[in-house]
Amino acid sequence: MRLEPIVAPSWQRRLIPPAAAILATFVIAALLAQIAGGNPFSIFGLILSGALGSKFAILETLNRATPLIFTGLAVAVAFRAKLWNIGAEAQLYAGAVVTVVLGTGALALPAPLLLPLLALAAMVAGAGLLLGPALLKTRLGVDEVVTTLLFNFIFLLFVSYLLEGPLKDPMGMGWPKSPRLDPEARLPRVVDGLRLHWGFALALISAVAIWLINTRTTLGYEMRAVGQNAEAAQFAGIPVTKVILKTALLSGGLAGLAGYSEVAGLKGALTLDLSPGFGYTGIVVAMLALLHPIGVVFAALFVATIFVGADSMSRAAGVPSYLADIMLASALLLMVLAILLSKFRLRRD
Amino acid sequence: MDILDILLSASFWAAAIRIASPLIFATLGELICERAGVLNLGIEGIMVAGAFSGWIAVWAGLPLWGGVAVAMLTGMAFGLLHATLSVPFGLSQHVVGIGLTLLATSLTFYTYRVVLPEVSSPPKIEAFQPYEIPLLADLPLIGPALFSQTPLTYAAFLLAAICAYTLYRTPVGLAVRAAGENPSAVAAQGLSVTAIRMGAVITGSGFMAVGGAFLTLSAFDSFFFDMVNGRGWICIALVVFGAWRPGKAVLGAILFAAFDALQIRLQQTGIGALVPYQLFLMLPYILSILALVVMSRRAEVPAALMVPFNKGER
Amino acid sequence: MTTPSMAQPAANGPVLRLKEITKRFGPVTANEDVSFDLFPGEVIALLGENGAGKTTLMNILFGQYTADAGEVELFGATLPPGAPRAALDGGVGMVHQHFTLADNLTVWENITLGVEPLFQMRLNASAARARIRSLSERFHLKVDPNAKVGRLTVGERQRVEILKALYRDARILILDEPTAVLTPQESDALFATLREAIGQGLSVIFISHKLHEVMAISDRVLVLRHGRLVAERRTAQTSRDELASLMVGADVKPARFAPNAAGPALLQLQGVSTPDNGAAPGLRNVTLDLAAGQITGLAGVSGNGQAALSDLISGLITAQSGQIRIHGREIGAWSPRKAVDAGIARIPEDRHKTGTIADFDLTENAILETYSTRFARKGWLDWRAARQFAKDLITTYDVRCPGPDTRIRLLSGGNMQKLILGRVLELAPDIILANQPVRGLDIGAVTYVHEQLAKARARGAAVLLISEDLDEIMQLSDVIHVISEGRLSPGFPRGSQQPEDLGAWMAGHGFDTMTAEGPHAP
Amino acid sequence: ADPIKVAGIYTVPVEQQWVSRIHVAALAAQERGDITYTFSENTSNTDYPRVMREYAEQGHKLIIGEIFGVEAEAREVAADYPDVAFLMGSSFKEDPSLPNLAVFDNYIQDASYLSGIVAGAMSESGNIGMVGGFPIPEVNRLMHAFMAGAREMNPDITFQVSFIGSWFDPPKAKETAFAMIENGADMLYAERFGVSDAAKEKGILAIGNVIDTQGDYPDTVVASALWHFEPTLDAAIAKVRDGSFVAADYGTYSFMKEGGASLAPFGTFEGKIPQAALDLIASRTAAIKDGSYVVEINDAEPTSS
Ligand SMILES: Nc1ncnc2c1ncn2[C@@H]1O[C@H](COP(=O)(O)OP(=O)(O)OP(=O)(O)O)[C@@H](O)[C@H]1O
Ligand SMILES: Nc1ncnc2c1ncn2[C@@H]1O[C@H](COP(=O)(O)OP(=O)(O)OP(=O)(O)O)[C@@H](O)[C@H]1O
Ligand SMILES: [Mg+2]
Ligand SMILES: [Mg+2]
Repeated sequence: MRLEPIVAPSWQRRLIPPAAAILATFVIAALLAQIAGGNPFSIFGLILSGALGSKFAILETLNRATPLIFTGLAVAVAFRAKLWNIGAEAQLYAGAVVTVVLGTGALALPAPLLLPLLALAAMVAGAGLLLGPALLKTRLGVDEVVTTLLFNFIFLLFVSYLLEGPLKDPMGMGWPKSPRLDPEARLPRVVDGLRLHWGFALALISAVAIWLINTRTTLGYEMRAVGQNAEAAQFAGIPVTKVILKTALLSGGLAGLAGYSEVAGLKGALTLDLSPGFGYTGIVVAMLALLHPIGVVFAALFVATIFVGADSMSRAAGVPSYLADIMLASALLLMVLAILLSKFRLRRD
Repeated sequence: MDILDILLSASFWAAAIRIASPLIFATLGELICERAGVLNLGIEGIMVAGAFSGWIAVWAGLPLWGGVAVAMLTGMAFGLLHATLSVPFGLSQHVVGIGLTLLATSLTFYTYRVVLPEVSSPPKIEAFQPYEIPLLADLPLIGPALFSQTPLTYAAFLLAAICAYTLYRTPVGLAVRAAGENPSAVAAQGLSVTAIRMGAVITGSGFMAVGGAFLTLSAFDSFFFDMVNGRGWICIALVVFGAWRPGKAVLGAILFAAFDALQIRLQQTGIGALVPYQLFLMLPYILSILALVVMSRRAEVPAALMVPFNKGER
Repeated sequence: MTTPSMAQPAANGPVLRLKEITKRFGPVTANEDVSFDLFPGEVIALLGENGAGKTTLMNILFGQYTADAGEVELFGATLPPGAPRAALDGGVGMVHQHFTLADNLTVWENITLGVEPLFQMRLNASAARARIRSLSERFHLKVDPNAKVGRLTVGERQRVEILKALYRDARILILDEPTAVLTPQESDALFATLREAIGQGLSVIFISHKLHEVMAISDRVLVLRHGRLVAERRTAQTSRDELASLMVGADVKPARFAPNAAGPALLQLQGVSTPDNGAAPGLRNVTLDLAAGQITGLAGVSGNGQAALSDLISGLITAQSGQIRIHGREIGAWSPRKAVDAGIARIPEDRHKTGTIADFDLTENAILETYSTRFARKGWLDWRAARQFAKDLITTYDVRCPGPDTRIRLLSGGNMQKLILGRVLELAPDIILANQPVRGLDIGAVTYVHEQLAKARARGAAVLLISEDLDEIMQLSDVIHVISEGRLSPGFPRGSQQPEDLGAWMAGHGFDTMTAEGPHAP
Repeated sequence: ADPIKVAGIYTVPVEQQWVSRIHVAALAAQERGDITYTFSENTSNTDYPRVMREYAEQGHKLIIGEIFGVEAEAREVAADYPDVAFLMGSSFKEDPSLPNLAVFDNYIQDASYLSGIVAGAMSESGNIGMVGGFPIPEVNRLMHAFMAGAREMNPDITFQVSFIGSWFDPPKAKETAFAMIENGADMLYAERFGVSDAAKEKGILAIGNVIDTQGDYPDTVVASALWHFEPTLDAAIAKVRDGSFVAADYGTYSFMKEGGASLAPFGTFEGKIPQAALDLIASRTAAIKDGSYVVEINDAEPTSS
């Protein structure tokens, strides 16, 4: 058996596998709901209304997509250059830490100055955190999958130390939590009273910017060349090491922005559970998007819709809320398979 | 107690071996997958599933070894899923692995909650008890450290020996190594790369699940959410640390576990009061990275790791 | 297609029979209705341009591809399609065009892989090694069974590939361009081995672009063009010229080189040494002038410092000692980028690994060296100009492809090479480094590349041609140097040396009598 | 009356000791027919405000949970649903301008203090090991009270304190406990699952926390400081029912005098505890209940001594 690329896939070929993947996800969810005593037939409607059924639901879905767009972009940028950054989680926290450090009074500036400055600082922090593994890779040949993965643990422990030590909110009654950001350091909300904030817009802008970098700039070209064939890139005169380091800075910076957006936009303070695995989910988002920056936006929205919808469904249907994660995982796996099948056909050989 | 006292005590090394045991199983499992060319990031989830399935099987009445078998089979089932997606379909091993971890974990939690909806503290089973190997257990220092462990720990070391032997001394081991080095070489010799890689991933996933089951059947006697607690990710580092060799990987696991055992003990020493506890918890990870820096220059990465093989591709 | 009269007596029935094989890859028809027989002890040469479908046909016969139509018969029995195992068990051994060896495994591991049933308790390594040793001796294929394949020279790897087949008692051996990467000496050794094996009853299918080899070893020649079998000749009754025109479908004339006056030295190495790279020696106190309007040929057995010289000029490595001058000016910091900027055109040895990026399209590959200088302003790429550049190259250099948006991996080697050639020659470079520029190319493509080099020489460029093919060197070069163990011989003007003389230098003779001042004819 | 619709939102699985007390109390109230109860567990703090809203929108009248990590956001949600009562675990106090959000916490330092007396009396080596998850106030204050109690019986007692950085890693908690036993501890304070197991295996004693685990370790767990969420929840239900639910600190319902905390029956250890300890416990219990003795609430991170 082997896979053969389809030269010009028909629209059926493009649409049917993804549709089937979504359908299959729902069937799996329905079966599991039935086992847990829920009503399998109500599932579909509950998910839809949970994720998209009201203004609140839609905004919540966008909200959940926001950090995923950032981390998805971070991963997509790195993976394109074959820099296996598994550490977006830690870089996210690095961005968050810096946002909190500078946004709680250290810089007394008006919002229009402070916000961009904080974003920049968060990017620098995230970038800095990936620079270490990138240097270890380029200088000493240390596998970055492992270093970035381990950095996640190390940095989270560091954050835990900060939150119980220097960054602990003196007014927080002892709970490991940072002080709240100054009002000037908060990203405004898009709609009053609902949680969606301008971090979402920043995410969209970032996606477009990355798309432009990828397609229009020499850096985008270099990153892709290094990813596809570093030896040929080196021979042609592309500064491979520099490109890898630049990629690391860009990738880490984007992940840092995720932390900034979550703190300045959503939470207003840093806790140890700021991210429920956004860094890891970002990998899936990026791959689902085939590393395409605009695709990342849609993939993040897809992931957020499934999660928010399924989570809300599990409550409405009275089944254990872990069903949401099951649906998310099934949807992801089936969807990457579907994307493949819409481009390749299986041939017996 | 100062560090020297700690390092010279049998109980410290016994703890290190105990802590290392689940890591050894799972690291060997990951190693087999990677040797065949597949990075299995599903390890964390597979360990969760193994921890749960082995435990629930024993709780439902199976003997302990039956629980180990059930865990192994569960792991193999998830391995089959991983292998199917990542080998013949050649999907990104990162996505499949992370997706599988999410799937296995959430499916496990869901099943747990459906099976045991009302308990507020999970039931306990009669777990593996330490078994002193006659004569050997009486040796000074290494007797209590090595030979007074539970049978599942002995199994871990036995498995390491079997893996090393199989990889280096049998035809199938050669085929697995070759599949990770150059799949075209395997195909040109009339073997099926797909079959070899799938076989390796399925087997390796089985071992990972046993590593998870160690936590519920030997290290502890019941199942909790999140109890695998990142151990799977550690094993991925250990494979690299061990330069893809079973012997070195086992040593790496013991070393990591020793640091863990050490930090637990250091927290009680004089410096324990001065240094934030997070620093101790970081210690094993930081030392892993340092060790990697030292080791990685010589390590030979399987050349076809993460490279899908699609015959007839050009 | 096969006319019985030309094949061997039917009494001695064919060992292999291909019947009406057709194979398509999407829109490409790689093989169409190909049939032929192979008889015991016979050597068939399969000829054809790049992309004619030779490799595809062999892959079908070996079971790695499945034919869309037709079947393969081995010793009278039909082979199940798509099963290399069945072909191997049936006695077919194949040496692939691209080696199928695992670098990190040892020679004996590569050879025994998959021979014995997978699930058994023990791999009998010592028996395997003993058998490999005895085979090596019998067929004069010297190689250490315990060596890691990654450490072997190309020639040694080739031997391992052949040993793989012999180890399984192959009765039919397929060799897909076995000599493309071999030195002439290694090729000769290979032919000796083959004759040995043929004498012991082996049948051979031999694919090569080198017609003298075909003439030397084969009994019968089959010519493929665009996937079809277009001609068949008994080797004894044909000539190189006829075969060449059969392949290309037109007459082929080798490139001509009128004498050309030497200009000033554009690139000068003065006492340059470079470090060794593993087993490959670096340069040892090398002094070399590349003069304008001249092709300087570098002859030598591979692995004698050619890589070091080429890497040095390419900018990949820097000199330990000595001076390098370009246009009389000493170079400063040195890198591939600097080399490009200094106007050096570099045609790398390996077009797949270093010359191109397989998944990039032609446009992207065309601007690989100049994207930042010619096609970008302040970091923004001008894709329109880039695409136009690629289009121009495609027309000027006759790159046969669907268009500038095609991924380059889909191109044949010859066309890939033409794009690389165009990419660097379009910049009208003064200095050209051509490292094995025609390796694996068919006659038509070879002629084309040679003509381009001749043109560059005519307009005054200094060309360094590195090749292991002495014929090519002697045909093209105005001045010839020989390299051996990192040392460089004096430059010999065209026609001053016989091949035997150069061969002696290549074997390392004569270097000791050289004076320290530099090259003088002995 | 119709049962009140109650929803619980927890950031950890309901097996976690602390949350399990809330969960159990709610299940009991449901059993009685006072409420209907549904819950979400393992809800990340990122999702917490959304889940609060969803439950509020679905018409739940009382929402219980823990907002330690999302204080500000949770209060914002509560402000949007003035008709829904929120009873939330929180380190902060109630806010009169937000009348529908009341707070509670596990103020069972009284019971912990008493259990410390038992531990101090029963430890022969004068070396007590304490294994915690994270040094948060909810853990710290109980540890301090426990230590104070133990010192009452033996002023020279030493404590080993470790945090394992996880709520759910019983094997790790167990290893940590083993290390403390090696280091001389003969009594363990079992803040986490896994600690009592180590004590049991090594044949030493342990003190339970929040839940009573003597059933599982009859020869190991001497006493446990229990948290009873029932008084807190029942008070809230009653107020929701008669419409008088207002911002308040329900933390006091966890005090011993309100029945929110107690020392578990000694059970298998009945008769094995020194009389001096029993006497002190009796007198202190009475003093605590009548308010003449107040156990100090100390939220700082405890360290080994
Ligand atoms: N020949 C070309 N002409 C114009 N633009 C090109 C050309 N080749 C590449 N590019 C640009 O380079 C970008 C990067 O290539 P790649 O194929 O990865 O693109 P992409 O935009 O990420 O993906 P997609 O092709 O699916 O849109 C292309 O999107 C395109 O904008
Ligand atoms: N796997 C494949 N997928 C798509 N096209 C292919 C594949 N393999 C071969 N082709 C196409 O089939 C044709 C025949 O290729 P083949 O490799 O058989 O040529 P060849 O005669 O061996 O050439 P060369 O002399 O360069 O080795 C070419 O056009 C090639 O591009
Ligand atoms: Mg494109
Ligand atoms: Mg070919």
